[in-house]
Amino acid sequence: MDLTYSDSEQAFRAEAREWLEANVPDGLASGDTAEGFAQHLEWEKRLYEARWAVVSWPEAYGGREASLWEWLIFEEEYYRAGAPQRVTQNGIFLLAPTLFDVGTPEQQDRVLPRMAAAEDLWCQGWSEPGAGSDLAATKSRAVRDEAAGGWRLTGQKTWTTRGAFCTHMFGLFRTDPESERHRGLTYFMVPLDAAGVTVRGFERLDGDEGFAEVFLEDAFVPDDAVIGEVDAGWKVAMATTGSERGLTLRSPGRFLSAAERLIELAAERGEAATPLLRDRVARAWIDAEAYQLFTLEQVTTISEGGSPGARSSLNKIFWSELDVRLQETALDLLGPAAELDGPWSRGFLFALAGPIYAGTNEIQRNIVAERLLGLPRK
Amino acid sequence: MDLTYSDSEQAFRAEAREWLEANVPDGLASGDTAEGFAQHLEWEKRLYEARWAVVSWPEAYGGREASLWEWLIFEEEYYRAGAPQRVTQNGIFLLAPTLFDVGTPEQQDRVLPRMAAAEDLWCQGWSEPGAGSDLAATKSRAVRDEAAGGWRLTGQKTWTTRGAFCTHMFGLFRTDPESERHRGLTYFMVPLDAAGVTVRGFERLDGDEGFAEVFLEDAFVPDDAVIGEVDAGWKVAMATTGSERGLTLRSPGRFLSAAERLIELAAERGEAATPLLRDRVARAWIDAEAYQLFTLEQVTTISEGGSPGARSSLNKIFWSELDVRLQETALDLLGPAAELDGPWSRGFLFALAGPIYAGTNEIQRNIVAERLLGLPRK
Amino acid sequence: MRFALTEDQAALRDAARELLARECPPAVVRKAWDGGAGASPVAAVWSKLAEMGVVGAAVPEEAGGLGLGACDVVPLLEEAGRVALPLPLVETAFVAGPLLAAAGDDGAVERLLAGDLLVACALDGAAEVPWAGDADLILVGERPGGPVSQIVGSHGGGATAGADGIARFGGALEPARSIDTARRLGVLVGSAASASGLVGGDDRGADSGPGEPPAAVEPLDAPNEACVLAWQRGALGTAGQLIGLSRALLAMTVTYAEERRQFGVPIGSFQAVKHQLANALLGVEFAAPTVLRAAWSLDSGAATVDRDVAMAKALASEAAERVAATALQAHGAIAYTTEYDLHLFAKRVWASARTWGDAEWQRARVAAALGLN
Amino acid sequence: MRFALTEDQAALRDAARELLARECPPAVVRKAWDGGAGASPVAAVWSKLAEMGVVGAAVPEEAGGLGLGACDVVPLLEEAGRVALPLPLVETAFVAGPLLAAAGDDGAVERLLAGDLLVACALDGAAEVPWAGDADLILVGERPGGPVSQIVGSHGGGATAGADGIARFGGALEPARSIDTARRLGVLVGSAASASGLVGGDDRGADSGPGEPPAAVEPLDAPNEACVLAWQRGALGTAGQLIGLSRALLAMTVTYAEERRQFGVPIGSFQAVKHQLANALLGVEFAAPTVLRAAWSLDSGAATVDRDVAMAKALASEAAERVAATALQAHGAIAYTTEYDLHLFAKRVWASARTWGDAEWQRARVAAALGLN
Repeated sequence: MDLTYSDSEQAFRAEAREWLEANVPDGLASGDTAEGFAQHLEWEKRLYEARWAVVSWPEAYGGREASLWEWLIFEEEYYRAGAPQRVTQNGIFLLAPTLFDVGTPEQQDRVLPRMAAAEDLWCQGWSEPGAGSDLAATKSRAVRDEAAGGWRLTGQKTWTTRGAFCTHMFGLFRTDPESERHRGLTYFMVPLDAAGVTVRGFERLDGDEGFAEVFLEDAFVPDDAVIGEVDAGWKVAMATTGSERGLTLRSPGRFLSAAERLIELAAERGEAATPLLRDRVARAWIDAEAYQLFTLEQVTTISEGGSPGARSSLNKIFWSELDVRLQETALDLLGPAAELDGPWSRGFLFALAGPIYAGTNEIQRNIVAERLLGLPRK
Repeated sequence: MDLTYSDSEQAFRAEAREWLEANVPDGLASGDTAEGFAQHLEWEKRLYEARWAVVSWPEAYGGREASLWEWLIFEEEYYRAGAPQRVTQNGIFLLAPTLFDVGTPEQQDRVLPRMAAAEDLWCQGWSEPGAGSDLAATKSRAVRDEAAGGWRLTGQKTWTTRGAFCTHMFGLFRTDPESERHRGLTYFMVPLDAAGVTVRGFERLDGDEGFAEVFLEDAFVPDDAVIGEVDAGWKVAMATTGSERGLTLRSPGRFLSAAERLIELAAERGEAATPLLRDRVARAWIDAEAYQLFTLEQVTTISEGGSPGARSSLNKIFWSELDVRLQETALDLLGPAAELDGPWSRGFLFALAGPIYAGTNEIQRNIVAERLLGLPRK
Repeated sequence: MRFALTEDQAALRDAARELLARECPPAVVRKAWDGGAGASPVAAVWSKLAEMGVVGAAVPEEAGGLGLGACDVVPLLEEAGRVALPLPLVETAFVAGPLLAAAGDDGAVERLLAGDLLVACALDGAAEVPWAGDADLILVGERPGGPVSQIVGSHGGGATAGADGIARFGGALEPARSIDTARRLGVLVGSAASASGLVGGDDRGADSGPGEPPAAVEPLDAPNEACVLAWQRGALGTAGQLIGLSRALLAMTVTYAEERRQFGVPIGSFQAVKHQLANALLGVEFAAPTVLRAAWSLDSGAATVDRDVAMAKALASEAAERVAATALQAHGAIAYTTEYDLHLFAKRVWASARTWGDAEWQRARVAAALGLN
Repeated sequence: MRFALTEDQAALRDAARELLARECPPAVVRKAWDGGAGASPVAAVWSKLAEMGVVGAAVPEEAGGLGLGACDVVPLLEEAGRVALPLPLVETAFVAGPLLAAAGDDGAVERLLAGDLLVACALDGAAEVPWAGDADLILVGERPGGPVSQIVGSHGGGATAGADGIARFGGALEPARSIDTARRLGVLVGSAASASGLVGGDDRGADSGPGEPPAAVEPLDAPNEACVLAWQRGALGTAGQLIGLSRALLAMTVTYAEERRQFGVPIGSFQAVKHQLANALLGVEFAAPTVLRAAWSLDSGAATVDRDVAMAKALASEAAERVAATALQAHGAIAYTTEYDLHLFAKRVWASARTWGDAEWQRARVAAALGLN
């Protein structure tokens, strides 16, 4: 047991805080609009230049080889400083861990530096109209083009976050037409400017064009677009979800800073912050703390070579529902002003996606019950 | 729309209130102990003599032919007066409606007057060790004894409320040994002093001997112990659950009076009744009112010839969970004194049974989803 | 004792349901998101509601209305909720209609009956005024500290649309963006204060505090009692609308859960989905009777009307919020897009659950009535 | 940074778990329901805990104990919860041990270390004293109005059992029946008042109010700081126990849900059961780290210790109550009987969740620390 940070970790924190205080921009438009996305790209490039874009990556790719503890510290400072959303996050947090694990050195060298520098912008292509929670129902297919040395992709991906603004997509395609469910899928990287690819942006709940549909018709990608083995895409995609880098830890800093803002809101609301509302504010703050502590336990496990395994499902359920409760509390503090389109109502609408994406909380609860508690599948 | 009671209904209420005020006894021991049960029997006999035991029954059987509205009024007054629990209720509310519906006149004449007078005391024999929620898994069997003109019953019933103090039991037995699930069951009435019947009482959560196991070994009952058709017991048992008399309406009066007591408790607790607790008290009272109003709608439907059908599942879920919340609020008002064995802790333990018995709330929610909302079974 | 709509009430409700289903499908609601009440198919809906008598339903017969009570009108407002009607029907027909009649403002009543007057309300001291962008007349008031609501009135007069009437407030009313654009939200600038300086009803002669009412604001010549009733109708009508919204969201979700297949089966066959939807239904089914009872209490002048309305609004708000959350979760990503209709209903829920007193505030009124504070 | 038990801590915990599993199965807990701490197998459990050093774990080495900190001891208390140990281990080992040592009462400490002293606590001004029926010494105090808890002490002295020590309170302590009979509840009669007249620690010289302390009550010669820490250890230790109780209830329920079949399948395969149990686990898994962190804060003298303990007790209480309700519901009727073991654990939860500050009260302390009131 030691809940103190080392001198070097504290120095890391100080450096991050200082840089963020000096550099965090104000008043950017939402990164999920065309205008705001461009503004956010500038911010990403600044992060990259100062080597804050991918702190845990190797120095050669623009990182600092930060430990997981340092990554947590950076995230805490990042949210504390009110820094902008990371429009590059799907590449950095979803694709990169997979490349680090099973990508070839050539793929890593080709993809990661440009991802870190926000030159290539990655969106995910998991969901399809018929495959949401049930990812194994993927129908998009890839047909071998032996002559051209690659694959021809056909199908439709949807609910692709910021797809309309990105340059590349990663996702699963069915390479074995006879296969069913989890078998016969392959993990591909697809440039969105390839011939045969059409992207149509559409609105999310908050009115931003944050989603896209990606239509593929015989779009060609070369062999080096395949990550891992052909037909082994499911395993490739799943392997990193439970692993260290692919932990998809939602940074505790995000909720701690939201809870602090909530406390400020309660103070501003004076009398309107009734004892019941103040209790809910305290709950939100307590939950954010509990989430932080749970994460510290997980990071300890990982740092010592363990794996969080199915416990990451606890993580997902907790942060996503804590976020909804926190934002609801803010709306109730605001009362009739809650309906104003503003940071809190947007925060609420954004939070509502949490229990849905990255595996609905229903799926996560099944995992918790079956894999952590050991209840029977059938 | 008319939410007023007629003159005759008001007169009925006045008569009930007056009689109850003059007659309700004080300080009875729990009716689920041997001592208390005897005390409660005396009360039942007093109710019967004044014709308040079975107000909605025909006069010939000791009732007043009260309408459902009058029954509601009586129940409201009964709980308002703090009158004792009805140890006869399983006969009156579960068996009697079935007899009124499908019993022969001979059975009605034989069973109902003695039930009303608390001369025969009925317990239910639905559950078995392997058949709780899944009542259709009933294994207890009845074998035809042609010579003796009856049936020989063998098996085990359990979680039989007040079984140790009762004289008779009703329940389902498998008459067709080849049958499965809902088919081949028959509805029997069994005197507990029959040869081959052994009753063993055991403790409920509150420490009272409120449960019993009933072991049957070749116990003989004559043909007139069968209600309805042989092998049609499932239908017979289920028919009345959705019908008027078998509505198993939990009287709104019970929860309204509990909510009033809760308000008094909050007042007694002074400062310890924080704004959060007072809000929960208000919630409990509001929920009791909502339950009352929902019931009035249901009774209107029934009075006009309709059937509540699967809506009675909404009823069951709501009252049972409202009761738990109400009692929990009381315990939180009491704080460290909540653990004292007393009316509130007993009320809490009693309430915990609500979401379990008479069809668990999980089963009820399935019914609501499938039969009211129309969601697919599979 | 009979706790159910009369045949006449049910027939009127059914007629309204039919009209609204025909005239106001989601495509029309979307028009209001862009163009407000003036957008062509939206304006036509209002005309038809006026023709049918719905807009003047609560105006006394002697003033030219149908003279119907809350038990008649609340079911109609539920129907308005069911289609997410993008117009201030509660405010115009249920709050303002009888209030303007009580104030003897024949001109305004006449326009209202003709479908030429849209009314917005800010009766709780809040600066945010839903429907202000389309309103010809805005009622302003304070949220009561005690059990009796004060209504503060001002009418824009003239047949001109919102902006003109608003200018006569003295203060400025700036357009603001609601999460539900159809609500044409306005914000009284510098004026939660200035509005609350305008005390109407019987108190209008009293000292109106630091901010003198701007000249253009005309106090409403209605007795206090009428103002109290108007506030109650606003909360009750909104509760009714929330019930209708809830039923629409539930129906939409059940249909989707039957059709949408994942893992080889309809998602509605999963017990987790079933139980969430059962819980959502439970909330609505136990809120609905309290709404109808509050209508009865209002019509019969029951002593408990304030408590009954508070309870109804509290339960309806909570039920609707639960339904909205459940509906979204059961749909998954598809409902998280504005191309799908669900958001038209859910956003109305989120907005209106917190106006006319949110659940906690209304429960506190009930607690007060029970002697709990 | 390393947020996990050390190897030593885990080894000690495992040893305690093994001992308790062996010595204190449910059958032994049932003996305490009938005969209290003196019943033969129950008394033996205490002796073995004393021999192993658990009873004196938190007593400083110089006073003859193991001198362990909260990070070492709290995991042991979780283990005590896991078997529903029917003895006041939190009160004796964690609250009283270090406090008596701080007060320099060598005699009492010696008896405690030898396993000859059971301690009950009523530190929140409540008249109800859990474990009083078996206690040789009772610590009495007031619940703090401010952020710092005051501890008020009185020891019965002598090696005699409860009754003698209690007699010296002046007031009467009457046996009362708890829903958890093993807790040997006592009620101070006429004495929430008289007990709270006994102000100890540094304040013991102050005017003790209307009720003069009965002569036989000896104030405890411990510094204020030690009293504050004792209160914190009581709340934290109880939180730890609640975590252990929760884990036992969950394990029991999972086993049953795997074995019990209805409708031809194990009930644990129903999604409704799965999700309820997943929710129950979620509460425990997010409460447990806050308990361990509060132990660290206590050991390291962190400025936030009061807030951290409050948070831990609040979350542990709520988590345990949810687990208990879920466990009962998933079992159904069988767990509603006292023949089944579940009630031994559930009743301990219901009782102890509301002592040492219930969830709401503890959250209010957190709120105060956050400047929210």
